[in-house]
Amino acid sequence: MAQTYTRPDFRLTPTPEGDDVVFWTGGEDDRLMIHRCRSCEQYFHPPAPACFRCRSRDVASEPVSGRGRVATFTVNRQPWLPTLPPPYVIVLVELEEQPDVRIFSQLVDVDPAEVRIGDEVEVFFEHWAPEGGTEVWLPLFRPVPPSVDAATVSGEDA
Amino acid sequence: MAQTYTRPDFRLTPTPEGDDVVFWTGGEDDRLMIHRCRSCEQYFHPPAPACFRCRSRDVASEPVSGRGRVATFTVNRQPWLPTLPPPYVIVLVELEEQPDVRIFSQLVDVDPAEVRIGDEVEVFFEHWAPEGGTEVWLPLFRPVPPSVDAATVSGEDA
Amino acid sequence: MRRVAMVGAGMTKFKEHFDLGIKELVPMAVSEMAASVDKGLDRSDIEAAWFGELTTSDGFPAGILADSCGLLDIPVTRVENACATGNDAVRNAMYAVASGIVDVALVVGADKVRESSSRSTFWEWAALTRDVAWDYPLGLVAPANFALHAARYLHESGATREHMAMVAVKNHRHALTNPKAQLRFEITVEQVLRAPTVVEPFGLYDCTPQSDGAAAVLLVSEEVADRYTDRPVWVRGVGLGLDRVMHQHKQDMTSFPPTVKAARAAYAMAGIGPADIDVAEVHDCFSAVELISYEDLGFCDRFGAAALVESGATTFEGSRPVNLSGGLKAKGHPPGATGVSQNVELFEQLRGDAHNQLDTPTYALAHNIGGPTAVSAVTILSTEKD
Amino acid sequence: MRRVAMVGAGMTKFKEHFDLGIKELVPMAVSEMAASVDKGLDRSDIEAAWFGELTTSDGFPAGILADSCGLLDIPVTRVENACATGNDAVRNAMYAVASGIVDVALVVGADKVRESSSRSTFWEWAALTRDVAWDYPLGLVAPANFALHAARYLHESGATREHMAMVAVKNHRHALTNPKAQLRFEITVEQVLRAPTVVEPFGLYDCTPQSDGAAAVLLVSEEVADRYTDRPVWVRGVGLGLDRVMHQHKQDMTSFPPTVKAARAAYAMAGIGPADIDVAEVHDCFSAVELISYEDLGFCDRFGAAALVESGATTFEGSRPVNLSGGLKAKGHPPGATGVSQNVELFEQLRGDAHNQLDTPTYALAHNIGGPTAVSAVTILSTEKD
Ligand SMILES: [Zn+2]
Ligand SMILES: [Zn+2]
Repeated sequence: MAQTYTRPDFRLTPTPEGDDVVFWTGGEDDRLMIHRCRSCEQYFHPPAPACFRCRSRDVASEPVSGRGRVATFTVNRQPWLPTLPPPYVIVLVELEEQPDVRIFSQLVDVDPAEVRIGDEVEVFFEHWAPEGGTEVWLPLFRPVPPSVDAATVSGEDA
Repeated sequence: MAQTYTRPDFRLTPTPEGDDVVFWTGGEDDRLMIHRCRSCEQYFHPPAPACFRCRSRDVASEPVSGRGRVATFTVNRQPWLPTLPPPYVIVLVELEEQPDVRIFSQLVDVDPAEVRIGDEVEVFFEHWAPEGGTEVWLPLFRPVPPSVDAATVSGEDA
Repeated sequence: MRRVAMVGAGMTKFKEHFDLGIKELVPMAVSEMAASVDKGLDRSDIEAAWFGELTTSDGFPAGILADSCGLLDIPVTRVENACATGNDAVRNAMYAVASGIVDVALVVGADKVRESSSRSTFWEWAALTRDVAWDYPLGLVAPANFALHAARYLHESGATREHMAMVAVKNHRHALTNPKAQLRFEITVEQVLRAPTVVEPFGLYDCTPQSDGAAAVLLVSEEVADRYTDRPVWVRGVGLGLDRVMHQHKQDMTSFPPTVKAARAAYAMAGIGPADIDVAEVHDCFSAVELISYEDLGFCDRFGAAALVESGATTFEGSRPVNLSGGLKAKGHPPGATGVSQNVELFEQLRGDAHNQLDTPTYALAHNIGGPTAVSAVTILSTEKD
Repeated sequence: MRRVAMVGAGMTKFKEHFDLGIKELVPMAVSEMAASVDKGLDRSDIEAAWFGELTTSDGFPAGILADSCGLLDIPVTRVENACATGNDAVRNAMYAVASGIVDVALVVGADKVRESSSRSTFWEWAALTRDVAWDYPLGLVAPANFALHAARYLHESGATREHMAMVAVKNHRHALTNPKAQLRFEITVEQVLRAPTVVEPFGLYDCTPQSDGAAAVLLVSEEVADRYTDRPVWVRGVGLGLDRVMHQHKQDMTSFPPTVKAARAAYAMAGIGPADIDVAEVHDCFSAVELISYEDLGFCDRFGAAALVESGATTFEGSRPVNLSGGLKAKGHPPGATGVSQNVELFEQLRGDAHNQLDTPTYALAHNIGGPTAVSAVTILSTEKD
């Protein structure tokens, strides 16, 4: 059974600098922004001033579809982080555009017991404006199609 | 001219553990407690479970006179620590009982311009009971004789 | 290069030493090491030291070693390489002795996981390091890094949580006779599977405990080895391998390339292959990591680890026992000390003095992986000089 | 041991690189080093690397070097030894090449003093380390450690603040021609004496600035040196010395025993004495530290430093110039990079390529002290192989 995600009361949000800013703020326009090398044309993540494959510095962020698949996942059941009550699903998503580009995130709106490697997922953004901090839009993921049918779809996939 | 010391509004106080506790709390009974080795009979500081000279573990704190001399000193004039406004005198005191045993502290009740290496000083204690922290008695030093005559005495000494 | 012999080895018990700091643990390990030197060690013989310490909560590490051991007239280098710190300290000391510049080198590894680090302090600390900015906002805690690999490994290899449990059960059983081990009790596969989940697929018994401790070994040149013992152990191979730090850049989630690289280098230097290894200490911070490492070290084929552990080959009674000390899982894991302590265990095995003593092993291998999966160090020891 | 040659050296500008992190600075220094190799460097020749980094604000150091330079197939060891980190990284790499195991070794030093560390964060960080519990409650900040030594040194030696100022004036003047230096402007003794006091007896111009930067050198074995250059510089001596960490345990406040020990070891290995040194880079984090170090390195007798600096012997025009780069004082001081950058300066001097070029110097010495006065590293370079 899918579980409906409730936004937590607090998250430790990043204070993005330099190349990271576009990734953490792209959600303002509902876009998942991923760095791409204009020399070898490969995407890469996290953003950096140079392509880790060909060392080219001709790199910039581009919007991607925000869709992908579960490369791997884990369900955390320990209260490590005081403001994120367990259980929650930590997921490594491989991008539809280029599966060897992967993004860590949380997978929500899903029963942890029903997640499978290979499940289709899509991004959405959670807006945070911490006092004294930087405004960010955290990219989270949920199953495709979202909500109650997710468990069934991903079940077939496993 | 001597300056009269005013207790600051706040200090970062230590949270003593193990061998350190006696040093930071001896002031409750107005005693400067210094570790001594029962094997080689030498004092040493800071306290440790073994004598750094002979490695004996037969060590314990003993009260000392609290008197000594300025081994060296510096006047800090930069606001490094937000709660300790400059200028203040940082002193390394050599103990009357054994001059190669030295204690870092602050020298107060003195005009920074009048301090000299070799000046006689004596301990007093400043009590702190930080919220959620450990109660401690910080050993500070002032000239001998204390108060307004200190500058003159230390001046003769230089 | 000159041949390098290990002639002494010792360690503290691994446990939560609430009452002892690094400054107490380090000299305890050095004293144990000195006591193990057959013909005795005059400490003034020590010409240089390498100190593996991951965290620095107690101050300036090289100075702490010199101060606490009274070794103030020799150089001390701190080496840090995530959880591969201990075996990298051995590697650097080995180079110095092999060079002909140093005849007698001390290697110490130690860590103290301070109990005083409250959650709020941890958060402040975490906020200081940049890369975690990519992890914590979305709940990615350290054990989850390995859990993501393990989940994918189970998915691709066909291994199950039962195979992971067999590793934990085996290592707990091995630790029963080890007086230095932190967890000296037997567990069953059922207990492992029924234990509370930490981060899937890891239950409580799939994870190493939090430990404090120190370990020390003494390396000397071939010219002076017989001053110290008539039964030296030879440092035959050392290797260190790296991979991209970012998980997102790793190609294959079911193998750790740093281990493959480190092992390749160490085997090449030793002039042997994985089949020659009689006994090994393998990094098992999580049970699945031991399985993956069997494959990366060449102890079995790709995705052959489940069958290997099922066969019992890696138990004390098997053909190639792994983690006779109890491993990180049951012996404990103070990061800087772990690699050095693996060498302590193997030194004793190769000299016939170990608790789970094998019948005349010749080649032994120690392995770490860390960072969390960005660096690996491998050391190969042998009773044979060449 | 095999002879070890330095065949390449490069560095970034030292300054507050607000827009660049360690991951950008390290590859910049490595590229500069590679460009300095006379016959070119194929990066796949590099067999191992040593990375000197004091702080770790950017994550796992060995991984950062490998990742940012694309050096993923070689071992990387992080060495940390307080402000002696850079020269200790050179020392460890030198051992590896001397051993015969590594032919081509990269040494990188780098540090980035992050501007984001606000006071509150600093306090949290300070609270994590134990020894500071002895200092901060009573206002003992880091520069005060050296100030206490300097005050006692002036008291006993008869040197004055003017002598300290001469060091600062000299090093600022030397930096004028150094494109990598952070502070390229001349100052006068009067300006130094009139500048605001930081912590007595140090005024603003007696103190090194806060800097970011990276430096790199390439060490190769004598067998392969001529593949890279026909004019190698030889690493003739390395030494590291320690002292008790606690100031309270130091016997003499006017000398730094770690320097004496490190220099003795390096001179002995090189087979020379202080009188043979033609040019030196000496740790001048504070002006008085250069004076005390003249004595500890044997450049003059005890309490002879004031007369030495007064004579002009340590200026570019003098008989034994010190800190032709500008020193930490004017070139800057990113701790992990500092020692390696001293080697960069001396490599250029010995090859005739330096900005303040001397007339055919033969022996050069690099020196660090840190922790704050608990460890020193000394490296001796020469145009002469033996
Ligand atoms: Zn590219
Ligand atoms: Zn004693």
